[in-house]
Amino acid sequence: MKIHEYQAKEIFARYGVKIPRGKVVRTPQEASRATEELGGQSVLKSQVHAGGRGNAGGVKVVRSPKEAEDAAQQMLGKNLITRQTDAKGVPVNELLVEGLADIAQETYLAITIDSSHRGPVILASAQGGMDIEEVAAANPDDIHTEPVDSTLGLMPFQSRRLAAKLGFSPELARPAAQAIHALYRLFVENDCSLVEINPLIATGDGEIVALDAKITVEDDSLFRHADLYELRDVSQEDKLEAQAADLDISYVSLEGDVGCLVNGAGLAMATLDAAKNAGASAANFLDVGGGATDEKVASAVEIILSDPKVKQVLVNIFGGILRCDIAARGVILAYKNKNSSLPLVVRMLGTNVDEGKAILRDSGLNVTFADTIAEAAQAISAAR
Amino acid sequence: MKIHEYQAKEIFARYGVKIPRGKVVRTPQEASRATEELGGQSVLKSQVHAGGRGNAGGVKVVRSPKEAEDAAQQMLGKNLITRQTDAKGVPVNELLVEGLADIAQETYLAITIDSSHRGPVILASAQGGMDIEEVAAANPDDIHTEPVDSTLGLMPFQSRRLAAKLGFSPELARPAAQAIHALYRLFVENDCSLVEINPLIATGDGEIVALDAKITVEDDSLFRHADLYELRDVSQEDKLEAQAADLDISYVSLEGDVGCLVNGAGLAMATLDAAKNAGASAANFLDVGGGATDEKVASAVEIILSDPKVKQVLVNIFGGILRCDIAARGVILAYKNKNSSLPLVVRMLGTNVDEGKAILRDSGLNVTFADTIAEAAQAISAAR
Amino acid sequence: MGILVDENTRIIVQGITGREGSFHARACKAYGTNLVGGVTPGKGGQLFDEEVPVFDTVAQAVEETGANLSLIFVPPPFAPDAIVESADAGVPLIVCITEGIPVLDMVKLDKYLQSTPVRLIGPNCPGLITPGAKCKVGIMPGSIHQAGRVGVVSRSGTLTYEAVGQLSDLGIGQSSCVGIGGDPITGTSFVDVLRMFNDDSGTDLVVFIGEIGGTKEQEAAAYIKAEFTKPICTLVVGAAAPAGKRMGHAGAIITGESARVEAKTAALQDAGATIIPTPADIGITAQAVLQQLK
Amino acid sequence: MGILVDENTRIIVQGITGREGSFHARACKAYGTNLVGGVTPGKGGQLFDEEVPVFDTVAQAVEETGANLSLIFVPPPFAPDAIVESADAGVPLIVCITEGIPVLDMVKLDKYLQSTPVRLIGPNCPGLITPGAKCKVGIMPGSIHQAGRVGVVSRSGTLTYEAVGQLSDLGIGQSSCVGIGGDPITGTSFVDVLRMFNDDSGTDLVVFIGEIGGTKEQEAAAYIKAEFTKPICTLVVGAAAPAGKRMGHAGAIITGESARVEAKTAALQDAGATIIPTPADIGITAQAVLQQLK
Repeated sequence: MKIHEYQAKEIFARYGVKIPRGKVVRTPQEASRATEELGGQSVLKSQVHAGGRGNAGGVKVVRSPKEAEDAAQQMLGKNLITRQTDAKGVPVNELLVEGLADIAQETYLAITIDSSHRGPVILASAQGGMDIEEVAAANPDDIHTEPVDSTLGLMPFQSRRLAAKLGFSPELARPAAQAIHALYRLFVENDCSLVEINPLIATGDGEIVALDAKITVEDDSLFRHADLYELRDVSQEDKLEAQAADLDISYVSLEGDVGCLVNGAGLAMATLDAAKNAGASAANFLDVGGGATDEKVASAVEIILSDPKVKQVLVNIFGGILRCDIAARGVILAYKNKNSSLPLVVRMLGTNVDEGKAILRDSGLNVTFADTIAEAAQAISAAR
Repeated sequence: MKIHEYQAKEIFARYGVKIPRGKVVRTPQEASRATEELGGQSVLKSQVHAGGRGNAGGVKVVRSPKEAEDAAQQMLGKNLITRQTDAKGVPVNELLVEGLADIAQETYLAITIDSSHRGPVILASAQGGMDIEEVAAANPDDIHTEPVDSTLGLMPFQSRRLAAKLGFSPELARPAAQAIHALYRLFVENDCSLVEINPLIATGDGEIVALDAKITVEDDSLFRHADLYELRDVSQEDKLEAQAADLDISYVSLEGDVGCLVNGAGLAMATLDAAKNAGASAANFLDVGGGATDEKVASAVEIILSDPKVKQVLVNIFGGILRCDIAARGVILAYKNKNSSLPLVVRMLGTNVDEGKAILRDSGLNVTFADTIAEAAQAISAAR
Repeated sequence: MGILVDENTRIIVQGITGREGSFHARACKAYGTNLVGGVTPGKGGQLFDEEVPVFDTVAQAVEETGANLSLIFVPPPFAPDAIVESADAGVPLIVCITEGIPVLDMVKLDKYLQSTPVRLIGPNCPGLITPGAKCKVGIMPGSIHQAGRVGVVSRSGTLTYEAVGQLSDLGIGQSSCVGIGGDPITGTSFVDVLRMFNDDSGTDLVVFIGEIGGTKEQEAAAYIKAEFTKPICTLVVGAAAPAGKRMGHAGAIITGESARVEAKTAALQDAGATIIPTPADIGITAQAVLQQLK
Repeated sequence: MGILVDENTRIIVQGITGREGSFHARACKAYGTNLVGGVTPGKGGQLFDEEVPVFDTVAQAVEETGANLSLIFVPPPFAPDAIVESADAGVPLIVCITEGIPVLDMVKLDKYLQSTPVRLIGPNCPGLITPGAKCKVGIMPGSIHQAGRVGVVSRSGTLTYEAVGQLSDLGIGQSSCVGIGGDPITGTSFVDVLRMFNDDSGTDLVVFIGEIGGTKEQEAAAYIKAEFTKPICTLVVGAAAPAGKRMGHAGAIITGESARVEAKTAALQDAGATIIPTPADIGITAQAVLQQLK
C-alpha cells in the first residue's frame, strides 16, 4: 500500500529524519498562505501515488504567494498524467507546500526486501535527484547494495560505508549515518516493502534532509498496522483495482477486451500469455485467490463485468484450494446480479470439476466449455 | 546491579504486567496511612537487596493502620539480616505497603541468560512461593527451562507451553502468556541478567499478578541505561564493594585477614585457593582489571587498606594488559596516601616486571618478594 | 521413488480443525496419504473425522504419532509460530500452504531455520505430491496425477496443476511435483528441488515452471548449467504482463531487465534447457524430450 | 606447529591508535608477530610507528594487506560493530580482547557468526600465542613463553600466564596457548580448542584451566571422555570463593552444585584427566605427565 509523500514525511519526522518545512493544502488560498508563512517562496508538490511528477508538471516552484495561489488553482482538482499512470491519470486533491531547500549535494537512498539476499537491503547512490532506473541501467556500479542481517540489524560500519558511498564528506558521515539508522528502524517497525528518498540532500549548513519521501507498506503486514491502513487514499487507485483489493482479490486493469477470471497468479499469467499467443488480448489480470467463497468469486466476476472494455469473459479455474463448484456458483451469481449476457468461455479442471461444470451447464448462461488452455484461447479468439 | 522490589514492580507495570496495589513508605505514619487507603489491612515488605526476607522478619502482614504503624516502627531504620546478607545485614529505609492478595495459585517464573543455551532462557515452575533452589535440588523436573531464540524472540507456542508448565488452567493460559511475553520484552529491552517472580500468582478472579519482583540489570549494559542506573541504592551495598564498583574494580569482601590485590579474576581465585592451601585466609577477592592506571591500582589498594580486618597485603600481578610498573606505582601511592606500614608480599611477573620490582624495592616499603604463587602463599602464611 | 516423501512419511496437519485444514486433510487422506494426526491448540483430545487424533501441541503429536512431516493451514498471523513449533518439536520437513505471511516474519524465520536441520517448503505454496507413494501433502487435486518418472517444480500453484494435467493427459506420470511458493522468501529454492531431482533415480526428466520477477530462474539456470545432469523442459510465464505492475502475490514485480521473461528464458536456454514455447505446450514438449531419451 | 595461527598469519589490529591497542600492537610486533596493518575509522592514511599502515575500514585493510586475522581493542559499545565489520570483510579469525560487551549483544553476535565461517576467540580474553611461529595475538607477556609441545587453554587471562610461567620455568615449552575468555558467551569454547589440540601433531599434552561457575568444564569433560586422545592436566580454581558471591567478570557465579569446583574436578577426573592439586602445581604436574610419556 502506497502512502502520500507528506504522510511519509510525517513518519520520517517521527523517527528523527529531517524534512523541509512545509504544509499540506487543499485550496489555492491555503497554498498562498502557506507560501507566505514560508517567506514568500515555495515549491508546490502534487500529492499523488505515482512517480514522474516533476516531468509531468506536478511540481512547481513559485516566487510569491500570488504565484502560489495561481499555480495551485491550476494543479488542484485536476488529474495528473505521468509515465507511471494510465491515460486517465490520478487526481490531485492535495499539495505539499514546502520551503525551498539549499541543496549542496543530492543523493539516492532506498530500503527494500531483496529475495536473493533473503532480507532487507539498502541501496545508495551519489547520483541523486535523477531517474534512478536510468542510473541503474547506465552505470550499475553507481548504485551500492548493502544487505542487512536481520538478527543484528544495521551495524554502524555499514552506515559509515553507506555514507561514503553516498559521497558525503567525513563531516556529514555522522548525521547521514543517523538518518540511515532511523530509516532502517522505520522500515522494519512499519513492515515496509519500500522506503525511498530521491533526493536525500545535504544542505549548505551541513544538514541531511529528505527532500522527497516514498513509503510502501507491505500489504500482507497491514493486519498489524491499523494506523498505517488509515492512510490509504482510495482516490489514487484504479476504481476496480481498489474494489478488488478490498476483497483481497489481485486485479490489475489491462488494455484488452477479454475479462479473465483465474485462480493463482501463475496460471493467471499463463492465461494472459496463452490469450496473447492466440491473438486475443486480456482486459485484466485477476487472481481470485485460493480460499475464495462463492460470494468472493461473484464479486470478482462483477468487477470484470463492470469494466466497459470487456466483450467476453474467460474463466480458467484449476481447482485446488478453490473448488470448481464454488467457482461455478460465483460466476452464475455475478452474471445474475449484473444481468449480463456476455459470452463466457469456461475451462475448469481439478477439485469438484464435474459438479462445477454441471452447475454452469444448468445455469442457462451462454457458456463455451474448453478442456485445455489452448482450446480456451482459441475459443476466445474465435468469438472476437 | 540490583534494584528494589518496588522499582522492579513499577517497571513491570509499565510493561503491562499486573502488580498488587501498593505504595512505598519511609515513615511509620506513611505506613499507617497507606494501610488505611488499602482498606485497613496490608503487607509491609522491607525493601532490601537480599533474598530470604520473609524468614528474617522482613515481611509482615498487618490487620489495621495502627498495627502497620507499630510494625513499620520496628522495621524502618534497622538492619535486616537474612541468609543472603553478611552478619551486619542491610538497612531497611523503605517499606512497600501492599494490599493483601487473593491467592488461588502460586507459581515461579524467571528469565536469565544461560551460557549453555547461548541465550536467554525462561524458567517456570508450578512450585511457586517457596525456596526455588530447594525445589531445584529436590525435584529438578519441577522446573521447566525454555530457551528463547534471540532472532525470533519468544514465540506464542512457547508461552502456551510455559503457561501449561506453570500449572495454569486453559482459561488462564492467555493472560499468563501475555505476562510472560511482556516480561521477556522487559528483560531484553532493559538488558537484564535476571528477572524473577516468586510467586507469580493467579487470583481468585482469574488475574495473573506478580506478587514479588526481582530485576537485576547486567552491569556491562548500564552504559546504555542511564535511567536504570539512577535506581542504584548504594545503602544496600557493602561500602567497600560499592566504592570498588564505582571504580570498575571487582571486589568482594571475605572473612580472612590477608588483603589481596590481583589482576584477573582467574588468578585472583587461584590466589585465594593458594592462600587457603597455605593455611592463610583472604580478606577479599580483588580483580583490579586489565586496563588499570596507577591511580586505579592505588584506589584498589586503598580499599584493601580501609578494611580493618586486613593485617597484611598480598600483591599478585601477572603483567599483561596491566603493566607491573604501573601496579608498583599504584601500590606505593596507596601506602603513602593511607600512611600504612602493613607488611606487603609482592609477587610480580610479566610485562615490565623488572621496572615494577625496582620501583617497589626503592620505595622504602616493607616488601617481601616472592617468585612463585607457592612462595607468596608461604610468605603470607609465615608472616601471620 | 520421488523426492522428499515416501511410504514412511507420517503426516500431521496443523490447523486441522479449520475450514481449509479440514477440507484438505480429508482430501490428502482420501488420496492415500498417511495422515497420523492434527494439531489445534485447545482442541487436543478430539478425533478428526472420528479417526485422526487431534493434539494441543506439535510436541505431543510427534511423541504420540511419530510424525515426521507437518502440513500447515494456519492463518498468516499465526503461521510463523506454527512453523517454529514444528521445527522445535523436531519435525524435519514442514510444508506451509498459508498465503500472506509478512515478509519480515519470513526473513527471521528463514534465519532461524538455517540454524536447524529442518526443511520448509513454502509458504504460499500448493505443497508437494509423490503419486507413486500415494503421498499428497498439499492442496493439489490428487486425481490429475499419475505415478511416473517426470519431476515437476514451480513457483506457482495452479500453474503446476496445469503442467501436471497436460502431462497426465499424454500418459506421462510424475515422480514428484513440488510447488516452492510464490513469496519473495521461501524455505526451499528451485535449486534445492533440482538438486533432489538430480539425485533421484526415479526421475528421468524435470519440468520447470518459472515466472517474471526476481532472479530465482537465473539462479536455477546457473545451477542447471553447472551441475544438473538430466534433461529439463522450462516455461517462464508473464510475457503478456505489462511492465511495472504487480501481478498478485506471485512475487511478480518487474524490477529490471533480469526480471523479464526474455532474460529468464535466455538464461535457461543457455543452461541447456528445452524451452516450452507457450503454456499450452508443456505436455507435448515433455513428450518430445522423453521420446528422444528412448 | 600449534593451532589457529602460523607463519602465514597476517594480522591487523582494530583500535590500533587507542591506548591499549597501540601498546599491545607494538608488543605483538616486537615479539615477531606479522602485523600488517591497523584500523581506526577516520584515521586511514596514517602510519602507526612510522611503519604499519592504518585504514578507515577493515575491508580496505584486507584488500591492501591480505590480512587474515583481526585483533580487536575497541571499547565495549563499539566492539560488536568491529567484530561484524571484520567478519563482513571476510577475515576468518577474529580475536577480541575487549572486556565488558553486553551479554545480549554477544547473544546476537554469536547467532550471526554461526551463519558465517568466521571463528571468534573471546571476547574478554587474553588472546592466543604460538611461540614456535613467533606469533603472539593478544596481551600475554611474550617473554614468559617458550616454543614446545604443550598446549594451554583457559577461561582466564592472568591465570593462563601463571600456567605458562610455571611450565617455562621448568623448561617445558608450549605449542599454543589460548584464552577463550571469561564471559558467559564466547565465540570459541573449550571443546573447540581441545578439538584443535587433538588434531595438532605439534601438541603432546594439554594443560586445561577452568573456574567455578557455569558448566563449561563439564562440557569439556564430556568431550575429553568421548574423543580426546592426548594426556591432559586440569586445574579448576575458585575453591576458596564463597558460595553465592559473584567473583568479577569471570562468569564465576555459583549457580548450583554443578558450578562448584568439586563437581567440575570430579567430571574431569572421570574423563581421565590428571588433576592439578593446587594453582602452584601446574608446572610440576605437567612435568610428571610428560616424563611418563617418554
